[in-house]
Amino acid sequence: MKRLTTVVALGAVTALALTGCAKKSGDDTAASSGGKTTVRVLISGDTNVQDLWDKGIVPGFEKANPNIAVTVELDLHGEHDSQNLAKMAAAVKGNSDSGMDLIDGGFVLQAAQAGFLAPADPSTVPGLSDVPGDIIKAGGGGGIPYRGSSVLLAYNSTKVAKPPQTLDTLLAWIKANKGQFTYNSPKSGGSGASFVTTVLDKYLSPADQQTLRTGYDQALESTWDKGFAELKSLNQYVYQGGVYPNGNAQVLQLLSAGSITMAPVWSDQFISGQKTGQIPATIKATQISDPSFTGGAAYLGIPKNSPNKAAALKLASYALTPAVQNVIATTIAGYPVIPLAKLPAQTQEIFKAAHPDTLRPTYFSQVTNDMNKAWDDKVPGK
Amino acid sequence: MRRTRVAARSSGQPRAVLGFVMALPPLLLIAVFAGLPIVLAVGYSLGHTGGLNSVTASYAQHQHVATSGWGTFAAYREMLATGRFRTDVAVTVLVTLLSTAVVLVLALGIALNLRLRGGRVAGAIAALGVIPLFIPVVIASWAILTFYSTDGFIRSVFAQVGLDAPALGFKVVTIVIGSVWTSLPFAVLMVSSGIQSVPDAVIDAARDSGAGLLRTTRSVILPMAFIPIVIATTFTAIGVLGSFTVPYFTGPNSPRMLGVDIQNYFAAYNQPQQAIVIAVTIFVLASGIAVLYIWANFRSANSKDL
Amino acid sequence: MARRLTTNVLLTLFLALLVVFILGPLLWLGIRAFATSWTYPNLLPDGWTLEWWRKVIADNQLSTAVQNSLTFAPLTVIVSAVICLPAAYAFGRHDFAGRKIMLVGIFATNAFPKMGLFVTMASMFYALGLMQTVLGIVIVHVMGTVVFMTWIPAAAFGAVPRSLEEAARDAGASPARVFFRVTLPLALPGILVAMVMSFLASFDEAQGTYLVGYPDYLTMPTQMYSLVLNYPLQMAAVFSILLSIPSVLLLALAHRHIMGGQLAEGFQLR
Amino acid sequence: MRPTVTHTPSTTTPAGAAFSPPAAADAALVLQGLNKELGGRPIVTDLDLAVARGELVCLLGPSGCGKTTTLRMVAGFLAPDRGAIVVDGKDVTGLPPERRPSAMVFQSYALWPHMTVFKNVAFPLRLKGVGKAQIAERVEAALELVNLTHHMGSRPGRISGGEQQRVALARALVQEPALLLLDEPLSNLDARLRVKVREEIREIQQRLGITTLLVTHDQDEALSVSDRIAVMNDGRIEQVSAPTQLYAEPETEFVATFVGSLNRVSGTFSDGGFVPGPEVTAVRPEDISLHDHPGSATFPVRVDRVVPHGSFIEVVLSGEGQTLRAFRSGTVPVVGSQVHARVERSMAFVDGRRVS
Repeated sequence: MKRLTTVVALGAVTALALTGCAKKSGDDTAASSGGKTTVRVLISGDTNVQDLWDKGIVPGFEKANPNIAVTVELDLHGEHDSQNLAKMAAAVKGNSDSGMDLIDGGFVLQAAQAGFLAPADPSTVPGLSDVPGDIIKAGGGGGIPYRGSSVLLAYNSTKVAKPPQTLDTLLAWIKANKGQFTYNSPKSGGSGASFVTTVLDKYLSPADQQTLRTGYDQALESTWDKGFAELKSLNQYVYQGGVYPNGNAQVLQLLSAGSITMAPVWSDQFISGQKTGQIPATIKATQISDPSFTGGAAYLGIPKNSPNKAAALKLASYALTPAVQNVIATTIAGYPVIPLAKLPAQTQEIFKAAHPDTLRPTYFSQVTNDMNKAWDDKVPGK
Repeated sequence: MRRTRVAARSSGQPRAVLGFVMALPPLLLIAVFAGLPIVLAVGYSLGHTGGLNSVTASYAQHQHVATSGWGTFAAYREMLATGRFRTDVAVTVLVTLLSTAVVLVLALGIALNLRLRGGRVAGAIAALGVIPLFIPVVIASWAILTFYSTDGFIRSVFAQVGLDAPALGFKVVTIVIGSVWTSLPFAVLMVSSGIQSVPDAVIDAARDSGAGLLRTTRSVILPMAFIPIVIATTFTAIGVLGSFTVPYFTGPNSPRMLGVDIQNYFAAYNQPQQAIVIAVTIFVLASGIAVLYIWANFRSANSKDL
Repeated sequence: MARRLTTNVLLTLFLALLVVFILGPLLWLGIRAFATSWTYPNLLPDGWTLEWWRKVIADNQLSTAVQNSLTFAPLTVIVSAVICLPAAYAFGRHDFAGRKIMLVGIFATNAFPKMGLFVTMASMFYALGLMQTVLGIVIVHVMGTVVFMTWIPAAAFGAVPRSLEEAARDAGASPARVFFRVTLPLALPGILVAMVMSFLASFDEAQGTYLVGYPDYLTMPTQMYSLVLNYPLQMAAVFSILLSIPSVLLLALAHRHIMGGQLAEGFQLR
Repeated sequence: MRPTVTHTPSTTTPAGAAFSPPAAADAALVLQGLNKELGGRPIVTDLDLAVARGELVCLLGPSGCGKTTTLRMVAGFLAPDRGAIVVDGKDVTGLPPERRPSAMVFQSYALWPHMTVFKNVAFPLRLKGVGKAQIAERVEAALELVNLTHHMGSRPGRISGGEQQRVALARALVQEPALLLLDEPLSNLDARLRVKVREEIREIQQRLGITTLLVTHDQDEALSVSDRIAVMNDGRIEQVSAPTQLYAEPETEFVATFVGSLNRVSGTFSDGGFVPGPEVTAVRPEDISLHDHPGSATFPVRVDRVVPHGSFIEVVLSGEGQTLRAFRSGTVPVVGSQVHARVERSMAFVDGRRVS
């Protein structure tokens, strides 16, 4: 019996000791220091956005608000969006803490649609008063637009001297240069989604396009058929006879490595990639027309029942200040969502042709979900 | 040995109750944290959106709600009517069959070599087959993808001699390669243990009776190691059937395995109900395979003379 | 003689292919951990460096993940052992109504893809206050180990000859003493294998950990998903090597027992 | 790999064998200069043996003496390092077991658990491509020979050990082998069954006139069934003789000790007294007679213990500084009493070899 007690006691002690070893990722920073509020930011996207938060937004915010600490976690490509959305849904329904105070990208619009987010308007987020109303409206009531970006056509200038200038010439180029073009599957990243949307829009009336951008109309989705047929016909001309990588980054890697010659890429990723040297200078980017690639705002969302809602709202509003908007513009080449006039002249110069107002927005979130599925069903491997 | 073991199991009334009570904790854990969610999920797939399911129901798209007391098969009908889903089921079954067959052939080869030839080399081969057990699946998938991809080892080697080998990244065959790689250890352990436990004497007796190695293997070794082989087969098949990581990393966008489809229906399409329909499909297929496992075990239990 | 030679040549060929098949991908990735860059179709990298190791070690988030994984895996093994070993003993030593059905039932729930259960699991974990707690993560991990921790030790307990226990009782040992001095040591190899398998299962768990642990507790596999897709391949290689160290140690420790058929025994229903 | 083999097997047997070995032409089995090392240790050394047609020869020896290794070389499971195995004048040394004309009965019976008794026995015939009807006929005949026709449809696991043993025998006999090999066939049976089955084996062997090599460590078994016994020690054959001869005239101290009981003393009995000396004197317990009164060549001993064995009594004696055992029948001596013993017959060994 003594032995039994010893074994049990030993096990218990070890277990307890180990429990203590588990390390909360916030432990290092502020969570342990008393009296502070911590805002937990979840990014569902790519690493350049994490850099933006870590270097461009958080230090300034913490300095201005010494009582608030910010921790940032990245969920790459929204890999765990389903877990996080499930968690947020359960937390909101059960009125408990979801572990997220501010979400950047990913499932924000889905959550807004379901009514899980704290309502966002100029009264709760003062910074929003500077943002165009349409963009706020597309946020579904809870989404806070804080930066814009567009998709560009990147190409290898050593192989292509004169890139296509319109969608039609691009499609012709793809067919003429077998295996030299690809785009990521739309669900895995916005650049591929933008290419798909743009091809679909080619066959849609402007009014129908507008409907799909501002709300959910399932009946109208049948008008995509021609566009999907076009995309399907591209399969044999795409990289390796129809390989669509997962994620924006993989497309950029293929382009940088010289495996392909042309691809749609996010403007912000492209510009920051060239800055760090990951994308060689021989890769250049341009915008096409008729129609142009889509772009749009990235949204922030704050769960309805976040225990740190006030601080999170403050942080969201801070992201809309001219100073931060300028940081966004300069570090990740994101488009400002506030009037350019409020930004330094140098930045105004860069973005004068590319303000969110001038961008073609993407589809409404639920429509995008359906488009992702329809693409999966109708394009690859067919 | 086996008979005495079974006989040694006590079945007196008070001890039986004690045994039952001791067996309960893991069962309760599973019933609460896996059994209950499964029941709820199946209920949701049948259109029951109340209770705990209301959380999901609040944001799901294209949801079918039950109209009658027991529910509706509308979600299942919708999925079965989708060509893409049918293709994916077919591909999943195909990958499962292929991977299981290759795994079994490799495991049998390794085990028979160990049994019939023996020695250090055979032991080393068997140990080699177990190594993947200790490599996390994420790493394995990634390593395999880079090994077979456009700029991977295989193509590099062929390029040395001026040949252009096919790139195997993001193909269905890559999923099979990855599944074989990750499933091999369990099968090797099961099959070689089963074949090792065939006594020398019965093999010698077969040889002495005039059977060559092939015939000995077919008529004596394989039948005697039947149950471990069935177990290796069923567990490999069930594992591949529901796998996510390997096909997610190494497979193509289309056709896709069902495990990846679940994730897509959840996250990319926002159709959790349809995602659960896929999960139930996997579960039903797996149950079919599990029946084989249970049949083999009970068959052996009934003819207690192995 | 010629036939034997053919057999040997075929066997050597098979062995060589198997070595390439199993170890090739690991080496191909492993070498990258020391590579500056690698140009296709060269068989060796362009240059060698330890830069990536420094980067991984300096990355605070990654080291936290390593620490968490190394904490949760043994913790899971201990908790799982406490919950499951008595049951394993019962399955191995007692006969009771529904014994086999219970054994199969333990496995049956594993065949349902966990990805389909996140929503209901999240609701339940919130309702029980388990979200973002160590206990919650341990529960998720233990769930994945129950099959190993009951089936394998059950077979091991079942294989301990009754007569040895009876001899010890006869010699005046108390039941507890008999268990600890006779039954447990004899069943230990099986329990050890179960523990190794549980450790590996816990070490590999990613999806459920993320659901319950995010954002407070992240483990190596949860980080690995983003790592392999996002950081330079070389860093993923470094991380892979680091991740494999505990496994290789386990391999060395338990290799004999695992190859010895303990695992196989456990998977036969008796 | 193996040396060239002459087809005239050696007729030399260990020194002084009283039973003349079969002429080469008669020999159904000839083992010639067999050598085998396992793990760097010599297991069988320079072994020669010839077995006549229809003869049953026993390989007898303690465990580890190399008898099973020898048998396995004959069956083809082990290849000798040197030497040749010739069956019916044909060198089979290089053949795998499945192509040798021998059939073996294994110590553990080695029945295939997934086949019925019938299928077990039929298996060798099926491999030879014998027709279905003939298989049924021959299997039935073989099972009849071992009295097991009623268990034809049973699985081996369902029948008793003795019955399993007989199935194994039937499986060997059905092949009508040129040579029957029995590897400790009775060691897994209880004492009573052992006696019964060994008689059955001997009876069948003689009826079929089948050449047989039997391996055992049990001297009773060897003595009761063999035509000749080859006693092995340390990888060598010490003596090959008929059972009675082996018992009565052991050529080496090892054979004398291993077969039957023995009193062994260092010295000699002469004129009723004991004289210590370098040579070993061996006396069978039945060769010591006990008398109430002193007589010629008797010496006084004390009765220390009496062990009844049923048909005879073992008496433990001490005297002349030695402990001796004597077998006798009839009256039981009183423990503690003084009696007089006489050595009726003794053997002398120097360096393990018989000198008188």
